[in-house]
Amino acid sequence: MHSIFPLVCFWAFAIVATGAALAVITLRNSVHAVLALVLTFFSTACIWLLLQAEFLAIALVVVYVGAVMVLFLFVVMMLDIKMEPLRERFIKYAPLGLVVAAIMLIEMLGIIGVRTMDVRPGPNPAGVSNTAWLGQALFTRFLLPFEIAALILTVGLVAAVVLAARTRTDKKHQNPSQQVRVTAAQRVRLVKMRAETGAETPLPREPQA
Amino acid sequence: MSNWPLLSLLIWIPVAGAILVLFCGNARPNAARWLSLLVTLIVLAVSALLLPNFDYTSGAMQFGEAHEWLPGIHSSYKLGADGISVALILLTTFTTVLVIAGAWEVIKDKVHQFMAAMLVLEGLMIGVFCAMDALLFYVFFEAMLIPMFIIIGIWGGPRRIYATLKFFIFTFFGAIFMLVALIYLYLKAGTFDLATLWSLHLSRPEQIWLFFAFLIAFAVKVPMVPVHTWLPDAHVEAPTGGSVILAAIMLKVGTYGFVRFSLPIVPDASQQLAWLVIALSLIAIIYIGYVALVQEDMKKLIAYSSIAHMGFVTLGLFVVFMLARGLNDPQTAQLGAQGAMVQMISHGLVSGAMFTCIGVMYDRLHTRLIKDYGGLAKVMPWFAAFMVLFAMANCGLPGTSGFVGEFMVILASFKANPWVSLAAAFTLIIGAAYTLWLIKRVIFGQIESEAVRTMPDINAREAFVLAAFAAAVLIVGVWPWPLTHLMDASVSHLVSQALATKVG
Amino acid sequence: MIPLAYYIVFATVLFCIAVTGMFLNRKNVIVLLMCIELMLLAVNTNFVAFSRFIGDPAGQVFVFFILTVAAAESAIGLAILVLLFRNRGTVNVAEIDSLKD
Amino acid sequence: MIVISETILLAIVLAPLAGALLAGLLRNQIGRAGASTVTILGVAVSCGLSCWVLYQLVWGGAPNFNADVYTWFTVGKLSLHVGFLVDRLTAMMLVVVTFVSLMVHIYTIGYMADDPGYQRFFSYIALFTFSMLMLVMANNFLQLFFGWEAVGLVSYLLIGFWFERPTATFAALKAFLVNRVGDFGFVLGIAAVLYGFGTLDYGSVFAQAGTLDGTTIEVIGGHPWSLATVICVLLFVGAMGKSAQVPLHVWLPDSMEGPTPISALIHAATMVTAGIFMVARMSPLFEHSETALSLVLIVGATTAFFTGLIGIVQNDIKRVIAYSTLSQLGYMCAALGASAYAAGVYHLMTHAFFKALLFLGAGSVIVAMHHEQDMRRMGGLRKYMPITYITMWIGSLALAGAPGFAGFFSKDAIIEAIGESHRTGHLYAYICVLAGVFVTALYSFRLLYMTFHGKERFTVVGHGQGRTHAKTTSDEPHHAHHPGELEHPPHESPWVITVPLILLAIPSVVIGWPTVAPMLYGGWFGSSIHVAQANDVLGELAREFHGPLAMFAQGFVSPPFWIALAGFAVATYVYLFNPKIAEQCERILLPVYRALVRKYWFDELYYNLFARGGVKLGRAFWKGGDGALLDGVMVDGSAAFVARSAQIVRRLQTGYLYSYAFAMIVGLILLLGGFWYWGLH
Repeated sequence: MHSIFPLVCFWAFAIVATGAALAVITLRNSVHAVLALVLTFFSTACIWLLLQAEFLAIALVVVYVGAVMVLFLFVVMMLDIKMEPLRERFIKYAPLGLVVAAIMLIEMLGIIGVRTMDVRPGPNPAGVSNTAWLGQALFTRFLLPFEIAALILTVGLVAAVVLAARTRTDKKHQNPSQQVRVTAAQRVRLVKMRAETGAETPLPREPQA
Repeated sequence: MSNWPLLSLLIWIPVAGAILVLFCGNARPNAARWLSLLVTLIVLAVSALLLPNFDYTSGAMQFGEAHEWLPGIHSSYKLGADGISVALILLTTFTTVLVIAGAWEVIKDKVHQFMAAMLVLEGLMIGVFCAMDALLFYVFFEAMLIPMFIIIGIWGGPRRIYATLKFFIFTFFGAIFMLVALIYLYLKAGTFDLATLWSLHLSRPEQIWLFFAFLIAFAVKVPMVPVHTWLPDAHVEAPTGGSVILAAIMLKVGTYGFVRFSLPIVPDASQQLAWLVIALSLIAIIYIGYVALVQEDMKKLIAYSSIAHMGFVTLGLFVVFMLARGLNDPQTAQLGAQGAMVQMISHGLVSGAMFTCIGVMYDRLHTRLIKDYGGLAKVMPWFAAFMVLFAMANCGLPGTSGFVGEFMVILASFKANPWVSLAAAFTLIIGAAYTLWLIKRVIFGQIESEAVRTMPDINAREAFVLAAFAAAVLIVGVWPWPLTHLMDASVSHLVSQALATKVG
Repeated sequence: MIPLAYYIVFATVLFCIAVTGMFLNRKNVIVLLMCIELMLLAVNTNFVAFSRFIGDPAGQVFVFFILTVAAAESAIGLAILVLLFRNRGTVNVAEIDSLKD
Repeated sequence: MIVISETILLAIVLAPLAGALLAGLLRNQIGRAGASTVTILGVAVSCGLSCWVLYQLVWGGAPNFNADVYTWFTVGKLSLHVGFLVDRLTAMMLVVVTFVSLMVHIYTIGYMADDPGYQRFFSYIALFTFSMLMLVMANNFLQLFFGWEAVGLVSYLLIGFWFERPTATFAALKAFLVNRVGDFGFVLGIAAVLYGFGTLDYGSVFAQAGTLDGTTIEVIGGHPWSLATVICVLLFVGAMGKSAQVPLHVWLPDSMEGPTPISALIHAATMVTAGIFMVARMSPLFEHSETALSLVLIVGATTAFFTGLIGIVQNDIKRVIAYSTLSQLGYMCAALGASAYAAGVYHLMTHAFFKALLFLGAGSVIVAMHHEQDMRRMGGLRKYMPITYITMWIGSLALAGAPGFAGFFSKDAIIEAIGESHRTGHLYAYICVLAGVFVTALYSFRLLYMTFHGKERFTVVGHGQGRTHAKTTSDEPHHAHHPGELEHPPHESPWVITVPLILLAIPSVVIGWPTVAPMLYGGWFGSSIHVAQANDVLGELAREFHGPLAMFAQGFVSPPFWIALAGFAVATYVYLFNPKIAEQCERILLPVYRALVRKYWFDELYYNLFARGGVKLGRAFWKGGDGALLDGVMVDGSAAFVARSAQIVRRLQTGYLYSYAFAMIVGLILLLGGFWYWGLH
């Protein structure tokens, strides 16, 4: 199907993604920015589909859009962040950022883009779906890194919980084991005091050291 | 029994013991104390086992052990000991027992950690003295800094942070040069095995570069003038046990490095630059002697005296070149080298004892300034007797160990050059001056302060530690033959290594 | 077939937008985090494209790992952010300079 | 024929050591009486055995003993031993040392009776006896040096025995350090011996001594020196320190801060003569160096005369005797320098007896005067303490060389030997020793007159004046009293003090008669002392010697006798009959008097030059070298440089997240630019 259709699709998604990305960095409202980011992810996932990377495209939508971006939204909504002071000097740094970005863009294009113009697509893995292709590599060659990745995710999960979890100091609770181990001496303290005498009695001198 | 890996046991028993001691926790200090004493006694017993199994007629490395360690860079866990190593290992195990006993009630805070650090340190120091692989040596050499750093940094005096930093940076700075030299040698020889490096052929310029790298590394450790200034600070801030270990054993690591690296690996450069080391040694003896004279802090005084005494060790080692090659007199050269070795052992005993004495005083009065004392002989007669004995050993009185090494070095260096001998013998005067002036102001005289008047004499534990030191000092002084016999073949081998030229 | 260069240029543009975003929103940690996500997306796009054109699954496997790490990273990043907000009451980066000392 | 066995020699040495250790380490267990008993027992055993050894050697025909006891160390082919060499010289020294030591031990029971450091004192003096015996019995230089330093150590401990007195501790330190200067030369001398002979054993060294002639050593490039001279001069420096010869004599007078018994034992009879003994022992070496012997002669003669002069102006009874000791040591030394070793050693022996007697007598006086040592507050004591008085007279006569007394035989022989010698400087030496005779007589009789004759210059205060009668301890002299006031009238000392005086007085009178013929002129010392044929002045004198009686008779017509008589006369006139003249002389000869009182300013010179100078130098090194240069510039300087440059660099570290991000981006741009420009190869 040497049609123009994939090219049209590419352009469409690329433009949407780029526009959404621009929206991410320019929108003042954080919630809107997150939503724009979601749009960017969606469009990019579609572009990945064009590259026949179905598994990753779906994973991006499910994991990122479904989980991470929701997390972002939660946080943004949960924290009552005043955006105004954060936006100050927005314009002041815009030229610098643009210049830097432009230089970088030119450099990158200069290095990679031009050279790859004539690269032909490699052979498609025959008769194997993208998911099976990826899975085969993942569970054979990359088994150990895969496990490590799993570990990293777990650590990230635990770390996030530990960091964000709050120990409440205002809460009162009992410790049964301490209650059981209490001794008599800890309950009552006997204090020896000198009997009260008349006000005239001078205090006894401290023994000279 | 002779098949046991004695050296490995010596290294790892203390380390394993340290872990056990750590399990005692902070709540049971007495358990930590007794356990670490037990461990050090076991190590002492094991090190004593070296003696019956040692072949006194051979100068070669004995008790050899070799295991794969880092095959990728041809470095192996290779151990071995000759007479010099065995003597130093015995010094280490002996001193550590006394340090543990000496620190008994003195260390009150985090006892288990202190004891564990001491035990780890013991293992690492023994490791240095028997490593037969250059990289292994380097690892032990550097790792040794960590427990010492901790000991000074946690249980030290008020300026301990400054002192530890200075100590660490100085020694680390020096060690880096050694690492560079070792890497160069590795590239050249393809292995870190010391025996291979000893027979490696090196051109003269190569040797000179390597010589300076080793010199910087070991001179800092010894320490030699002018890189000695870390020592007084470290000593002043260190707790008593730390000072004792530092003076008695860690300084020996530097001179031991000269024995194992500079002399055998770069003999030609050592020959060419022996004058430099000899000059620095003589400066150490005279200049540092004068500096020691005016110290107001007892620990600083003894620290400076340590530098002066270590000058004899480096002098004895490098005078070998003037004698063996310059005058073709290996017999006298051997006397010089043997003198250096005996001086190492002796200085370990004497300085350890002196620092212990100062510790005893410090525990009672919590000051190290000379002017706060005076008239101790009146209130602490037994202590005074010990202190005077060690002071005499410190100024090299015959009959104490301090005399033997100095005497041998002076005798040998006279043959090399009477003026060297003259300068070295100056220590007889200046050494006596600073030591006995200290004694005069601290032990003798009238009691000036009330605090001194109530100082109790040494208790049984302190008496045991000091008596053990005293016995060792006297035995080596009255009958050094066992010691020289132990090292004789090795020293002879060392001199022959220094004699062999590598420039083909 | 769409040439490789298209994808790469697209990724590059995306990356540069993210960089610009870091400059523009230098004080808002949330937007900074989002910019990082954008950068990773650009990188991932490159990986996928090259993997497809070379025919080696390693690139896509790598993307998989990057997604993993990025998810973990953003989770921890947001956790830190929450903590920061709770302690300081702000997410303004300009007020967070304790690293200086 | 009886052979002297090693066991006996070990017993001689170790008996005092055992006593010292018992008294020192178990002082609380064995108590005061126990301490004195064990040490005296040890020394008595030693003394008895020494006499037996001397007897066997001289009359029993036993051969000399020379063997190693054990190996000290072995290095390659060189091994050093601890061993004994016992010949007649050693045997004589053994008897002298142990006898005087025994007397002093007994005397100490009385002298130190009230001192709290009683056991310690006995431990020390027994230890000293051990060290001294090790020194004289050595058969090699190593052991000699061991004994040499060990006696120095005990001397240090004993001078500073009353460690609470600042003057005592100062004197102890001074004595040790000045001795160390001597040892500095001595140890180098030993090194030179090893250099020359390759061994430190007496036997081998002396056997090879002949090779010294013509052997040179280049100490300063291009100037070959005779090795014999280098060795001998260096060894003699050691002797100068130990035997207190000018200019290393300054420690001996100060050493009088110690208790009197040790002044007698160590600083008169034995230790200070170690240098003399050593040079005599080394005679086979010294005979090879004319230069060194000349030095010995001149130094000895100088010491003999000039230190004697100082004795005239001293008022402390012990110091007078101390200067007399210096002067007598000078005589011995001069005798050695004239190659009359036997005369030197002979004088050593006689001097040991009468000088110990004088010191112990002085101690007896001091005890009687309640630790008053100033002669200006004595006088007229003869009626209170007759035994001390008589024995002191005997000692003084012997010291002054009155014909017939022990000192006469030895001192006359020395003077004649120097007169006979032709060594460089002999004329100067001869004049010095002759003048010394006058000086000796002068200060000896001055001491006697000021102490025992004339008016009593003290008053007896007695009890009833409300002063508490504090128990007299030697530890704390009676500062509570005004000078010259005593609580009790002085009285004769107990028997433990007087018996040693009497026992020492006997040899001071008679020892010369039987011994002079064999020891001085009979070659009694045999192979112990070697004199080259050309230098043998005593051999010359022997031809004119016809027995002690003849020498006695001749003594009355020899110049020294008349000179001594002149000294006696002057002393008698000035100090007994007309004390005002002394004050007039002081005024007339003020500069001389001042120089004498100030001891020629040696102390001031040394103190300022070496002690203060050393401290100043040390401080300069410490503050300037270690503090400023090394720590200041190098250590802290480099640290400060790092800190300063870090100050500059840290401006980049704003702590803001975006700064770091910006830096990363800039880096990335640069990296990309580099890739683009240079390509990706």
